Amino acid sequence: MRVAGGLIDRSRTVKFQWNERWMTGHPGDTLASALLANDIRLVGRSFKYHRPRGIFSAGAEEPNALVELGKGAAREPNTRATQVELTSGLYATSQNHRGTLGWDWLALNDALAPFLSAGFYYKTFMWPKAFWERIYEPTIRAAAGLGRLSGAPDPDSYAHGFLHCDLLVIGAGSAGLAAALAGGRAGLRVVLADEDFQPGGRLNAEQFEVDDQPGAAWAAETARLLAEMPRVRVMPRTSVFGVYDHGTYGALERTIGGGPRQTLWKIQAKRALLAAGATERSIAFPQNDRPGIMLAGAVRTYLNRFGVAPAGRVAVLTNNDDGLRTAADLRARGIEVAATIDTREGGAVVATRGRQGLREITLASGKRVKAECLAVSGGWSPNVHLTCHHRGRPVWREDLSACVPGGALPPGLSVIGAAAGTMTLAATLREAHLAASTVAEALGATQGVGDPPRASDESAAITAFWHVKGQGRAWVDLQNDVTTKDIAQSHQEGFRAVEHVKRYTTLGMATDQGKTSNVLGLAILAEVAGQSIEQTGTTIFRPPYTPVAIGAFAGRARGKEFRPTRLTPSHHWAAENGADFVETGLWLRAQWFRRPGEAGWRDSVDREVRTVRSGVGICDVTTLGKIDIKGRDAAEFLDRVYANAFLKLAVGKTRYGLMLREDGFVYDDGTTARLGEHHYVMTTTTANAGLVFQNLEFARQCLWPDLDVHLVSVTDAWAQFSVAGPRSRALLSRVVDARDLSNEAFPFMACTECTVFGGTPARLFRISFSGELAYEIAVPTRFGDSMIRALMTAGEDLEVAPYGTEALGVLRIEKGHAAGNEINGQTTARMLGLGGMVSKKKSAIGAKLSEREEMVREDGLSLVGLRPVSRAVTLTAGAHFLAPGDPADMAHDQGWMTSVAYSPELGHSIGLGFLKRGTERMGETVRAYSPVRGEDRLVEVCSPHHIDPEGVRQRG
Amino acid sequence: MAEITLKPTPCLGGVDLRIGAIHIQERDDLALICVAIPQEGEAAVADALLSTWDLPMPAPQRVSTAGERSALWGAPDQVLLLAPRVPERESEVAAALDGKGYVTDQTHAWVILEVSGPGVQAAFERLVPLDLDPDMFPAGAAARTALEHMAAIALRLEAERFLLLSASSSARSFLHALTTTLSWRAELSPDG
Amino acid sequence: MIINHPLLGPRDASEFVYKGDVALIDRPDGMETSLDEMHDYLHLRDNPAGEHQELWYHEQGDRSWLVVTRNTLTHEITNVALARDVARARGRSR
Amino acid sequence: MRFSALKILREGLTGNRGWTPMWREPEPKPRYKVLIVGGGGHGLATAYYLAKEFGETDVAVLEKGWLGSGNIGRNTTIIRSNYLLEGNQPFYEFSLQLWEGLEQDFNYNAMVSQRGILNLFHSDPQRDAYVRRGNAMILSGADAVLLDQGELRKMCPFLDYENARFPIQGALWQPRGGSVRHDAVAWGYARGADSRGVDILQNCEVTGFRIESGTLKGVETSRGAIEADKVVVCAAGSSSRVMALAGMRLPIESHVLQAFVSEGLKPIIPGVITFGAGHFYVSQSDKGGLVFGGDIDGYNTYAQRGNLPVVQDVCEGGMAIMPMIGRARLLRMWGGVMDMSMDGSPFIDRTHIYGLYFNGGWCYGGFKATPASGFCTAHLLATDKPHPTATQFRLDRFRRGAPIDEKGAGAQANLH
Ligand SMILES: Cc1cc2nc3c(=O)[nH]c(=O)nc-3n(C[C@H](O)[C@H](O)[C@H](O)COP(=O)(O)OP(=O)(O)OC[C@H]3O[C@@H](n4cnc5c(N)ncnc54)[C@H](O)[C@@H]3O)c2cc1C
Ligand SMILES: NC(=O)c1ccc[n+]([C@@H]2O[C@H](COP(=O)([O-])OP(=O)(O)OC[C@H]3O[C@@H](n4cnc5c(N)ncnc54)[C@H](O)[C@@H]3O)[C@@H](O)[C@H]2O)c1
Ligand SMILES: Cc1cc2nc3c(=O)[nH]c(=O)nc-3n(C[C@H](O)[C@H](O)[C@H](O)COP(=O)(O)O)c2cc1C
Ligand SMILES: [Zn+2]
Repeated sequence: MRVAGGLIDRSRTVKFQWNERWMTGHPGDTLASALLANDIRLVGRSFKYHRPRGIFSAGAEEPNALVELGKGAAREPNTRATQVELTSGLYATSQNHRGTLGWDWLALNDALAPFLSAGFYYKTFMWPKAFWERIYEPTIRAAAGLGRLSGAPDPDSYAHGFLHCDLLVIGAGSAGLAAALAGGRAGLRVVLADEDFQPGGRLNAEQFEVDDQPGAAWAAETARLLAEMPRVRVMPRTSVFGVYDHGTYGALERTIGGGPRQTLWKIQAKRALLAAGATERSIAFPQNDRPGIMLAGAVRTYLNRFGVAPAGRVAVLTNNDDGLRTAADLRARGIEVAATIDTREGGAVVATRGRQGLREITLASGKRVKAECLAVSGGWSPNVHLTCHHRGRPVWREDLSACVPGGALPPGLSVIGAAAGTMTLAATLREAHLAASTVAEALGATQGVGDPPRASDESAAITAFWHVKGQGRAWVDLQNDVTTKDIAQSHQEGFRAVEHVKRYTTLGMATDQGKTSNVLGLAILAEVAGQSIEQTGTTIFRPPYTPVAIGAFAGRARGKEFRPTRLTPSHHWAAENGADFVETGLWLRAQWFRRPGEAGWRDSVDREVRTVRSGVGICDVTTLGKIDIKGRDAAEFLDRVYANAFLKLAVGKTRYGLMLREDGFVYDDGTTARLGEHHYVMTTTTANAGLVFQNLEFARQCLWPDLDVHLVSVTDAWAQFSVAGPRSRALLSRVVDARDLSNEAFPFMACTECTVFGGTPARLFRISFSGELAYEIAVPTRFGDSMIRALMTAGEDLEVAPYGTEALGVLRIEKGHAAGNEINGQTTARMLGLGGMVSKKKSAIGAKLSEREEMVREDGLSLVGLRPVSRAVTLTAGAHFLAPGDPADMAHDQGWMTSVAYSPELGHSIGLGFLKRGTERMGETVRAYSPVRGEDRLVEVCSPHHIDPEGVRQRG
Repeated sequence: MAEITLKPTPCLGGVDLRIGAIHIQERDDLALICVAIPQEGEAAVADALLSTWDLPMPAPQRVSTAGERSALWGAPDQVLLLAPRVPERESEVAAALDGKGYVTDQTHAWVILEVSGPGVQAAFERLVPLDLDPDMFPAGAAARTALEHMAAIALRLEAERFLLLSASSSARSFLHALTTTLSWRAELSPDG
Repeated sequence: MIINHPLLGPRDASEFVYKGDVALIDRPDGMETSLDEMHDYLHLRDNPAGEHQELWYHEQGDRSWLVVTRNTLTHEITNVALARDVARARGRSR
Repeated sequence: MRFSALKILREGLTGNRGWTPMWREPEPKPRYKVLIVGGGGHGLATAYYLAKEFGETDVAVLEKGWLGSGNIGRNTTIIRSNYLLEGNQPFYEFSLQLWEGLEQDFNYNAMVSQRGILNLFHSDPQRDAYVRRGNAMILSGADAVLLDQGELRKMCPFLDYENARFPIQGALWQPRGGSVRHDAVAWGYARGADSRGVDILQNCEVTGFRIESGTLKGVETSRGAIEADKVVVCAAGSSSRVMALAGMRLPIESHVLQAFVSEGLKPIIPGVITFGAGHFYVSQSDKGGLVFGGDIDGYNTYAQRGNLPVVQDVCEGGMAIMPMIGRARLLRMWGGVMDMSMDGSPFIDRTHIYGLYFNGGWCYGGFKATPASGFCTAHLLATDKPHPTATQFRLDRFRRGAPIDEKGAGAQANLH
């Protein structure tokens, strides 16, 4: 219910829906405060027992009030109502119940609780064996889980951002504000981030004064001052979720008013101050989980910040002075305090009543007290999380009954305020001011930092008190339903290490990561084990501090923008001319060009292949990696990185190069052309372009740093076309300016720089992948579109036609050229029949290790051609070879089919494959067995050069 | 075939658009020539640049400018020259260097966009990983980096005027990343 | 992770490609190298828990190979040098 | 103590007071026949099978922390036998068969859940490679099904078939693949070994080896020296560190692999799904969390934690194939230190030191191997011969030129 005061804007009303009911709140409310204002107490169900639950806290630590926010594709499960800023039209529903929130069938689990104790599932569901996947597990799964994903693509967008600063201040409570102020005054570049939409932290929740103003007013004023400083950036709604290496912090900003839904910032900070405050924890007592049982500090937050009282009658249970403030603040607002129970005076709560909302508590004395809310304070735990992200462990401080940051903190990070265990205000402000001044000094700032804000210290005395023994279950982890008994049982069963207890009981593994329960759990374990909390240790904190949407981590890299798309220079022309495109790495390439009347892709491909074999075809081969290699030692360099000899390649000549990895396996292949005395251009496969470049750089900088050789990637600089087929010379003669292309003047493997179409610079290579008379011609990229059009016009009477990657594949399979399917990183030169190319006269990369015994076995695999015994049959790749009559098992496996194609020239299906002792087995029949495709064919082993084995055509 | 001549097509069709207060323009008028410096040849190359065009060798991450020519630091043994595009630019540079450096025309490997207007630096926070604070990255600074999985060079001309370079083949994806960023900026801060 | 490039200053490690132990610079060149030497060079690693000198390639930058001295327990980086200089210092030349 | 529904019923009715420790906490004896260094999955499974299958119970497992604190306790729990190469496939198939009978075998419910694993393919060459692999699986007695896009759609309607940058064409499906409750595997093996007499010594770090003229005599530990006839090192990510104590350098680098879990969600993903054009794989735990991962960070480390670029890369992969997870929140991220070998495949072998054995090089795939690795290591220790399914996991295979390189990435550890 609403009471007076608070930081909400009562002049305006915000309408929202809760479980299909319209309600109202005010700007400045959270969903949780608005629900409490509307007297909603039951908001959710627990994970395991489906116990009725209410709002427990007022922040990131909330274990109970998880809701589904929004509808349709925008539905966001597991959202903490305590952190949702109330906006007009907000739609929220409760989750994790079968039936209604009030009547949840799965609450049956609660009745079965004695049989569902820690780890029960490890001990049963084993019989009968087949029932696990079919019955037990589906049942368990359906009951487990919390909220529901929509199943539809997330409709929103997410950004990544990059910030750089001198000082990152995490948390804008009293500590963070004071630190940012000092840092800002010193002239540092400061980022101040707080996950709340309202700066101020606990100052907004308390009745403290700073600099003689109400704390909340001071906070608002300070935030405004900071926002006006040009080098300070105040980031509300921004949670710093992780500390990564070398001063990198991950932060998530919820944007409002347009732009991406959230921005994931990578903040690079020279120094950081963690001012994350502390989180209150509960006390374990019987039935301590009912709606209405809340953290005492949260009750103050609702009262002082939101002007909401959780109930008309509130009892307070505390082990420290801070809890007593709740009683005082309640009284000040005229709320009845039904009882103030101080464990330091022997007080305790031993039982509670009220299934869907607290009605009554029983005190240790046996006295029953009517109350709809019980405010509990078991003490405060500093928010040390981020200090542990480099796997440091906090240390126990007996005087505070809390863990404080300890050990080696992430370099550059210091801690101030309640997060550091400084639990009182004046001390916090001084500490924060000093810390920021120290940073300023260390970073060489010269401007003055001013004086620290003034305040007085409140009392914060505490005497540890963890749990009330008694009848009934006492909850430690509210969300995962871990009780004190579970912890004891875990210990009893041998799970004694704190990390074992966590994993066996699931303590602290829920969406709140045990923010309110971990320390309590530790204390109880210590008690059971009869050891100190220090000896017990803590579990490790991991990022993120609060859960972060997966979409935010992905940013905009999704859908078609998952990775950049590279287009070939002839892309637009191809699209206009019926091309279907295929992804090859990041490139989109024309796969084939449909023509009217062609029934399917095979028609188009067959036609394109025939065009190349009988006329002239053009294919955009820009995607092949191209590297300009220059320098006095370029030849020597090439000779070391290629397995075959390169020293003697003449200017104007091109050579096929075989590149091995240092381990002797084939890495890549391509041609390298010598265009000038000190100038070569190397081509690589499309897939390996980047890797080869990197390896060449390694060789040049690290292996032979004094060779004069220079590499420039020119893949994107040249639009390159293969012009292939018997009529290619005729076509190119019309294209290339003033150059004799006759076989004598420009023979197979010749290359030159030239011009085309009256002056456009070009590179011309006479190389052939198709086995036909063929050339590759390159022009500067921006001329590529014009070039393809010009080539088509120039070759119109020659019936020139474009061909795509599929025809390219057919052509090379017909010729027995290895490509990606064969050169997959597991292939030796020997397997490809290229063993002879590996020069024994030099120690080129890979040469030595290519000689290892298992790689030169006589009975190894070798590349062969295959054709179906029954020619009408279609071959498919991936089939394994077996000798006819052998059993189909691994022991009799003889190789596999790497590539297949339909050869229009031969009129049947052909293949390439690796076969044991393949070269010796020409003419033999083997089985091509492909059970996943349901195929079993007889194939005949033949030369991989299905067409023109002597290579006459390409030289003609 | 004398009747056919080839015409260059700008990578992004000469894109020229405004998003909010920010202006994006394809700079298809620039040439980019890479000069590799031979072993022990740095002084000679520096000499040639200075004597021919008055261009000092740029320091790492910096650009030196003389008239309409600029030199960008590319790598320990590489300088990139940026100048108005004319067909003979590569041979001009080669002639000036006269064998003292290895010259490769990289004009066509890159697309160049000029992005300017109030709030550019702020908008780039959601795109460019570099620290663009004017103290760190003043006018005349240039750096290579990657953004949205694409290689890029960012060059600052003025406080709120940048050149962004990226691979010509993925120019469309690059533009998409840029325009999305700028529209977010426009939504979040309509006045720049 | 941030690598303080000796020429370019601090850069995010995501701009780099990692190769491994700096010992990969010490390739046993030459015809007389034995199979065993080559095998050990390529395959065996100290893989220390502590200080590690390693090769990183600034792919999205100036394409320099760097030698980074980094602690494999804490990730602390204590030195970054151009690999070319390191290679020369280790006696490599042409 | 035998576990059953009946036992739970009885205990539930009597206040759960009768449960006893799953394992003893014994003091180290001065001498054992066999010492196993590393109380992870492989060490514990080795102990279990040594005792159960080979009758050897004079065994201790030495674990430097708490049992299961290594990679067994932090992996993404995928089991499968969808390997390609003959050095691997029969071994992983053997392992899968052991998984299938495991719970009944050790009377502990490790929740072996064979809900299938899907490897998506996005191009024709990739499909061909999967066909080859699927056939290899069938040839070694495993199951494999090639799904086209239509069949896949029925199983996973939520994948992005329309707008994906790399179109989802289909999948290679292994119906018998799935996931297992990882911690329970360690606990189940530990309990099974302990009850047969094996000593499990936690907080017992091996700090040195006693080797005399090429023969192993025992180990030094943080709890004193222990003698033994045979010692096998199953230290996963710490392999190099431990073997260095015996003067050995390994073809292994230690790298971090990160993993992630989302907040709990109602069931939405069947089985395991693996992206074929990026780094992302996912399954849903019994509790409802999406458990997912991707590539290693790629630099040598022993730090059990990684950095943001890989987190982003993995989530990008997730969004690329299933954009419905955009609003699911990542709850926790962690890392484990991987023993990345030079070909991506493991070792189960003797060393040149008599009595010293090595099990390692499991990379990011050793969880599924746990039962077979334990069995085969036990076999090797007990018989001094490799188990028939593990004959190629030899330390000298690089010298011989016989790497088992599934990816074809060559001798660079972080590429596997
Ligand atoms: C994030 C992640 C995801 C993974 N996902 C999968 C997956 O989906 N499927 C799959 O098959 N595999 C997966 N793996 C790999 C798998 O977890 C490991 O390969 C496997 O667990 C390694 O074997 P282990 O269980 O014996 O190792 P560990 O559990 O690491 O055991 C080694 C033990 O040795 C101990 N030790 C080390 N040094 C010493 C010493 N000096 N003295 C005593 N003890 C010592 C360690 O403390 C540790 O407990 C994943 C790994 C990670 C990290
Ligand atoms: N008596 C006690 O036991 C006790 C306990 C806690 C706080 N306090 C009071 O609070 C004062 C301390 O103030 P303080 O500034 O240290 O804490 P605070 O709680 O006032 O402020 C912490 C702020 O950090 C934010 N935050 C936490 N983690 C964050 C993250 N990862 N990313 C972004 N923002 C994050 C929170 O939203 C909050 O606004 C004390 O001096 C005392 O007056 C007292
Ligand atoms: C399959 C699997 C599921 C997990 N599910 C959860 C979970 O639901 N909640 C949680 O907090 N942690 C979960 N974790 C992570 C563990 O809490 C822990 O981070 C991980 O085992 C690594 O250990 P460490 O963080 O202690 O180093 C899960 C881990 C695995 C391997
Ligand atoms: Zn990204």
